[in-house]
Amino acid sequence: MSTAATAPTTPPVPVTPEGTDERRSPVRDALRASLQQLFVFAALIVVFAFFMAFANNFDPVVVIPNILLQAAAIGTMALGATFIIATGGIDLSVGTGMTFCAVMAGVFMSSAFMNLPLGVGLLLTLGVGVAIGLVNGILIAFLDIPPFIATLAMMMVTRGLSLIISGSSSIRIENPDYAWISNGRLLPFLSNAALIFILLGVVAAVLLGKTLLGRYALAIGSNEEATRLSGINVRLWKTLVYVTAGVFTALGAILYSGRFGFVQPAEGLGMELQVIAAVVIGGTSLAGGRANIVGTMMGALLMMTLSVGLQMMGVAQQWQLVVTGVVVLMAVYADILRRKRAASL
Amino acid sequence: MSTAATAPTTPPVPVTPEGTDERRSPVRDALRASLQQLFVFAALIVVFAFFMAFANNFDPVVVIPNILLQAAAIGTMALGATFIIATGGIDLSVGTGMTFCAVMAGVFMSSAFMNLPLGVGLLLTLGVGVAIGLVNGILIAFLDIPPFIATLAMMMVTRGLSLIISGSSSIRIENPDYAWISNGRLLPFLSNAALIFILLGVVAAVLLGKTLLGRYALAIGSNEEATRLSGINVRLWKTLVYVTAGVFTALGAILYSGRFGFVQPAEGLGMELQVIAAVVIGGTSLAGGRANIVGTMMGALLMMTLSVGLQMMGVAQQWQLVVTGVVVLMAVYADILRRKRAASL
Amino acid sequence: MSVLRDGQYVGTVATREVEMREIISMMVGREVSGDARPAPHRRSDDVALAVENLSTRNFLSDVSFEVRRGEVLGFAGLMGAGRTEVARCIFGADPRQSGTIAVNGHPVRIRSAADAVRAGIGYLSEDRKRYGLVLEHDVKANTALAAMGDFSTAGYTRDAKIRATGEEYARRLRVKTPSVNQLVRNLSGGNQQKVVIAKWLVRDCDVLIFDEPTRGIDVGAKEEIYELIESLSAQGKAVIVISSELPEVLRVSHRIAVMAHGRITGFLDNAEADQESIMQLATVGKAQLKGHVS
Amino acid sequence: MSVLRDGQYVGTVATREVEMREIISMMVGREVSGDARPAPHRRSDDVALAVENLSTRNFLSDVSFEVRRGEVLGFAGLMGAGRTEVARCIFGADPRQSGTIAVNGHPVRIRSAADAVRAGIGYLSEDRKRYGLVLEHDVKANTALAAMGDFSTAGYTRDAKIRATGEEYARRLRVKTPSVNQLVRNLSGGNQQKVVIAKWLVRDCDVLIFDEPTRGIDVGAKEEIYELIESLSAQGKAVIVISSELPEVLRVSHRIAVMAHGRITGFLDNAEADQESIMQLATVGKAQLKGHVS
Amino acid sequence: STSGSGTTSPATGTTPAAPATTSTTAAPSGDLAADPTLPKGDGTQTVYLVSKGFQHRFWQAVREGAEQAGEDYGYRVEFVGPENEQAITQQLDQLRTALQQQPAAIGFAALDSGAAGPVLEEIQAADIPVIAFDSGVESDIPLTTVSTDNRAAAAAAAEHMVELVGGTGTVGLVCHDQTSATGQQRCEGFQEYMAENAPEITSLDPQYAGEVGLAANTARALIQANPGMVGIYGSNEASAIGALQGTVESGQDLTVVGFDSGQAQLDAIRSGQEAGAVTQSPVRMGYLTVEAAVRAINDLPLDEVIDSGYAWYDATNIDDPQIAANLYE
Ligand SMILES: Nc1ncnc2c1ncn2[C@@H]1O[C@H](COP(=O)(O)OP(=O)(O)OP(=O)(O)O)[C@@H](O)[C@H]1O
Ligand SMILES: Nc1ncnc2c1ncn2[C@@H]1O[C@H](COP(=O)(O)OP(=O)(O)OP(=O)(O)O)[C@@H](O)[C@H]1O
Ligand SMILES: [Mg+2]
Ligand SMILES: [Mg+2]
Repeated sequence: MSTAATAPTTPPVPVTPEGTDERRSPVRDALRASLQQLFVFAALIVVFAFFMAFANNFDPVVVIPNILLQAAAIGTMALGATFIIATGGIDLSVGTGMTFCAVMAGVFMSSAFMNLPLGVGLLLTLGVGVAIGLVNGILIAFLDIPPFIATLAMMMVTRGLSLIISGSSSIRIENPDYAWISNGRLLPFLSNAALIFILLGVVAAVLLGKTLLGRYALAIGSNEEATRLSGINVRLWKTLVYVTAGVFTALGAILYSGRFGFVQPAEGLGMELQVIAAVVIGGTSLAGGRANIVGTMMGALLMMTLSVGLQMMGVAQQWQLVVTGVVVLMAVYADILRRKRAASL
Repeated sequence: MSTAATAPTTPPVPVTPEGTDERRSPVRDALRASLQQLFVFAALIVVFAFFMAFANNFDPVVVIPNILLQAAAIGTMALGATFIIATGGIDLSVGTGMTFCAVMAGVFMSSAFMNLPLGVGLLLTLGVGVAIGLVNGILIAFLDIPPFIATLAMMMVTRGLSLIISGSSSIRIENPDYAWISNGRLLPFLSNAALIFILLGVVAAVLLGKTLLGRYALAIGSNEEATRLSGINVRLWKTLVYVTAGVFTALGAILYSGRFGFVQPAEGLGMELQVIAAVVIGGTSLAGGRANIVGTMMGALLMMTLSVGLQMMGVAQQWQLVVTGVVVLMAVYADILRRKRAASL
Repeated sequence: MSVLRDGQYVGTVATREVEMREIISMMVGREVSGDARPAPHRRSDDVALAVENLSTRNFLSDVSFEVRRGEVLGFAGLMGAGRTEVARCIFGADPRQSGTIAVNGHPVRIRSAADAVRAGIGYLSEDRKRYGLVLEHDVKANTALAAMGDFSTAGYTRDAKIRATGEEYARRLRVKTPSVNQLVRNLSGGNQQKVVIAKWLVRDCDVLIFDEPTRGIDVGAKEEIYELIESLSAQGKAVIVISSELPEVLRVSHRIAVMAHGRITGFLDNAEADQESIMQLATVGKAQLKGHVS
Repeated sequence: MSVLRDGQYVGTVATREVEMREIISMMVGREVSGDARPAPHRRSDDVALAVENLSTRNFLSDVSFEVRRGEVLGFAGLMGAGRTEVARCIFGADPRQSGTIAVNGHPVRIRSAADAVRAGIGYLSEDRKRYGLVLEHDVKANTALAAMGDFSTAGYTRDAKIRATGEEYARRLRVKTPSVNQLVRNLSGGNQQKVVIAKWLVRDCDVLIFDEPTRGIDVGAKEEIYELIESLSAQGKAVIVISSELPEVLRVSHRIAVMAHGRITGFLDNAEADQESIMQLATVGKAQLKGHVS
Repeated sequence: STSGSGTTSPATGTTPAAPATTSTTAAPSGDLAADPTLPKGDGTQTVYLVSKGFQHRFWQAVREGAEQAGEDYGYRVEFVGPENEQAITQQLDQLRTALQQQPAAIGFAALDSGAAGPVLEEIQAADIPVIAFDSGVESDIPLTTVSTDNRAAAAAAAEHMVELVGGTGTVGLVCHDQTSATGQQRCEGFQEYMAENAPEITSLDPQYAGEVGLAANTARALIQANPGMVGIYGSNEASAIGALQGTVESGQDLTVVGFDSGQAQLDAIRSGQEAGAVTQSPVRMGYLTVEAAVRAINDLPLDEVIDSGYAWYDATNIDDPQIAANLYE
């Protein structure tokens, strides 16, 4: 019930909002939110339908689980990046940071290195993600270095460290249980990686919508100064946001390297742009203050569907770049248009 | 004379500022500005001195012109990017856009393609830069697409087009006059590329400090809404800023490809980060509203000095990444500290 | 009680014997008028701004009024009545759904603030930090911002002229600043407001809209701003003053438009207006407006 | 003249016969006091906030004062006198160079707003859009923002409680909003201010600092806010009210501190204070302050 | 499990590079004729090639050869490659997508010899034959490997370098990639040859730069830091061109030896600025890969390794038709 302000039992009030306002706003808000998600969703459907019509053997039964599997790692990283972008920040180190976590996973679990048991290795890998997030967070929240610069530096550092630690060669993680995390099938039709991605999406949605972390992240992104002046320890919460993103990065690394049981230390550069594109296509604002987890997942799937579908259509890769660029633009622009229209309704 | 408010001839005023304020501020402002430039400069000196002490044959007479030559193309692109960042925008397409301009320069001037005369070819190349800037500008200023996304899409599109147009092969521009633009020596001790870079720095400094373009760019970066509500056509001026940056990108492309007489269509990705790092190290704020052309030039030189010096010291390239990341952080952090201290003085 | 101006002795009066107005007079150095009304209006027949049937999608409806040259039109109303929205619509800062605007008798198409400024309209927002000033620029740059075209030749800015103009207006408006090179961020609120005013004076608009011009400004500075508005209208400019302070509206306006619920509920001449009559119009219920104004 | 409340007829009075105060009374539905002074202060001996020798690097110098439980301390001064800066320093929003702060007799180390809030201090900024509100969040989220700890269990937010509290305070403060799900951006200025007040009421601070609480707010809403301040002090809270409106300062404060040039130039009890005596202290010249206050 | 057993295993590189003294195994262009004994397809089936890239002319040349073979043998040819030579997972995703299209055969140029195991098993399970090309795969699923012996080719470059500089001095290496097998082999092959056959020559630690600008800057730094340098080697087109430019800018007269071709390199070699380079036979590699695929589709026997050849070329033999057929502009 949203009638507090108009309840007849309240003491007399100079001017009261009238019925139309009352009816209009909550409905409009909900509609607006769903339209926004719907839009990426609609784009996904359109793109999918297009490929079903024009690409070779684009059989949904085969392709959908495949797309989910392939999008799992980047999508997971994008979930974490959504929190950072919600605060108005950015993470350029997400791709190389992922590789660094994967290299460390290799160091922990590969028989050529420490050969630790799976559980320990996974925990330590998550710890590496936490460490990356912590460093980013401290640089940004406590030393006031702009996120773009802090994470740019982190990108270079993690890339360098990956190469140094691995000796520039790829590392094999032979443990079949490690591979099972991604490639096994708890469900008959979905690989575990896809399943984990979906579950992590639920976790992220709860974190964003129903916890202090999410609320503060959005408040900081909307108006950092007002949030600070409400007595909230902005530095602390911002750091926690980066740490959270670091955990998602480590999870992404596990899904990514688990799929093939190996780690290539030079990979990861450029992935940050795909991650950010997925988040933004999903309706999260780069200016901060507005975020959408379902949208991020859809965004990651849209990017991956494009890549798989264009390849299956036999489109030359040069053209795939052009098409992807144009689709990203159209998706973001459509979202902007929709929001403008909603605002002037 | 800054005494307007206190001049004894003015009509009586309730309370007048007293002498200390009078003396303090202009001096402080000037000092602050110069300290800021001085800082990158100081960092450059320190780094340089370090390499002179520890790197093999780091002979300034040879190395300085070399660093200037090598920094010329990226530095030129950074000059243009400074304007964009001054408005609070960003340009991720600067690297691939540069390559695209270079590929088009090849198409215009290579004997294998159109084989146009030098003058025409150069003009058309600048035209390509203008076109890239125009598209970026329209997407950002008129369609309200966030700069990060618009230029990310542009990055993909220009990269794809470079590969398509060149057929993925490198293009040779045989014209010796074209090579002379970069490699010739009007001055005995400096290659033309270095000379052009310095001259373009002067042009950029004038544009930023003494023209409507620069003033409006900074005003937009400080407070876009207030600028708009002062009756300034923000969309138009923003577009002009991107067009200006596009011209600098094309100039960078000419310097870059002229140096080798050769264009490789797959290059350029990742360069945008170096460009942005140079601008930010130079004291320009990513938040917009504050820019420093001399700083940008110093920033580009600092990055290049690091790369040359570390290589000459025989530092492994993995470690070069780490060291560069740390230096970028330190440079930006020192600048932040200095500004904080200045603000609380 | 001793009255001092800038630390200098101006006069002594026995406390409790003096009226507030006298103290202020001594402070600002000349006679001021406390509950004064504006100088009688030499009614001009030239309509400087004519607004007809202005509506927005979800709030304003059918707002029509005119302001003549040399006239000050006050806008009164309770909070949320829509006065700011009227101003922003006229100025092209908010989209309007319908309505026509004419300046000096010529209809103008205003779709952006740039259009409005070109048509000769200036708007001093109620939120100066957000919408009025470039806080990181200095006093002279802010003063010149709306008229940069006049301060440049072929795109090249003439800094000496910008500086001279900045100093002239800082002096005329008594902006308390160590120099025109001071960043506006470092000025106090009232002085910031004066810089915004200077910006529009430099631009020399025909129609000036002041939205809450004295919000957060002390009594001495308020009086200065009232006098400035008076002198602007005396120069033949059309001025609109939006204010939530009834005494202020009465102090400066020749005519007063009162708004409620996004509509104009009535016009009052200053002579017939008082706080009561304004309040009556400002509190018209929405139900009545939907039917007919009683 | 008919007076209507929410479009409903409340009463008729002959225009010109009524006093402003009566109209407002009819509007807000109860008796209000126009030039009234605050209810006499039941002087408590518990010092809620004690500030000593507060200085900042370049402006404030040696600001010392105390506020007792149940007391309203007004801060008057001309623009740029430094009142906002005092408040921001106490609140940890601006760095201070020296000075000690004690809350309820215990010295507290305040280096950030979080410290201040933890110590039981709340600050309502003069610039609510910039410093007071998260405009893109709704009414209930803003209302709960400063006390989110109380609305969550192990980091998990209790939305029903947030909603109920938002509705309770929207009702108590008479926030005009269609629902507590409305984005604060869409409220008018006065209602936004009420949301800021609600935020600090929910947090239940011992010391509340109101900086220009009625800036840009109409006369009816002003009176509501004055009454609110009165009731807060009646509940035993210590309240500081910074205002540039002398009648407002006199209306709400038990005691008044007057500032000029970054210093406190004097304290006045409400009984002995009037606009003249405040102005005298507010206009003390800087030269005298540097030597000794005459 | 390694596919290579003999001396030419490109995948494992366990055998030292055979000092290819004559160093010319380049195939004549006329060799690219269809084997008439092979049954032709009906043009409906696809041979799917997943290469290491699409943005370099080298891969375009491979594609051309493959398409020519496709035409000759009646197969459609699809050709894809990842964004860059570090994008291994992207390549594996492309391989998986290729599998979903159910082609008749798949050609695969692995960026990482060890990474593709799981996908290859899926492909094997789907009964699709796999042909490795360019570099080998640590798996016995590929029926054969069509490749250049990069170690031997790099050794050929080293051999000519030694000859050109007179057997003494310091030589620098600008290698195009640090992490790929090809990149490593082209560096190691050069270094190993030097270590074994040229005791008087100091070869510096390799520097990595796969883009022209970087390579030029790297070369300059090398030259500046090591005054005694006599020669410099670039391990692909961009590295070679960059090394050459760096040399020119340093004003030194060094012997530059490169790899692959490209207009700029051809011009430099013609004019004598660059001493010479080793070329692979990309067109031939593509052709042979598809040919091997056709054999596999028809269950015909295949050699374990198919050498696509390489050749040293310089100003003297650059227009030799057998060489010219493998050069691209
Ligand atoms: N009851 C209401 N509920 C929601 N929004 C309202 C209500 N009343 C007004 N508004 C909003 O307030 C805006 C109009 O306020 P505006 O700022 O123009 O008024 P104002 O007269 O300037 O008042 P203020 O004193 O608050 O500045 C409109 O955008 C309208 O949507
Ligand atoms: N004459 C002056 N010149 C420059 N800055 C001044 C001057 N007077 C005050 N200030 C600045 O103004 C600030 C103090 O203003 P503050 O906002 O605290 O005052 P206030 O009493 O709240 O006035 P206001 O009515 O403007 O809000 C200080 O930061 C000080 O640096
Ligand atoms: Mg208003
Ligand atoms: Mg204040």
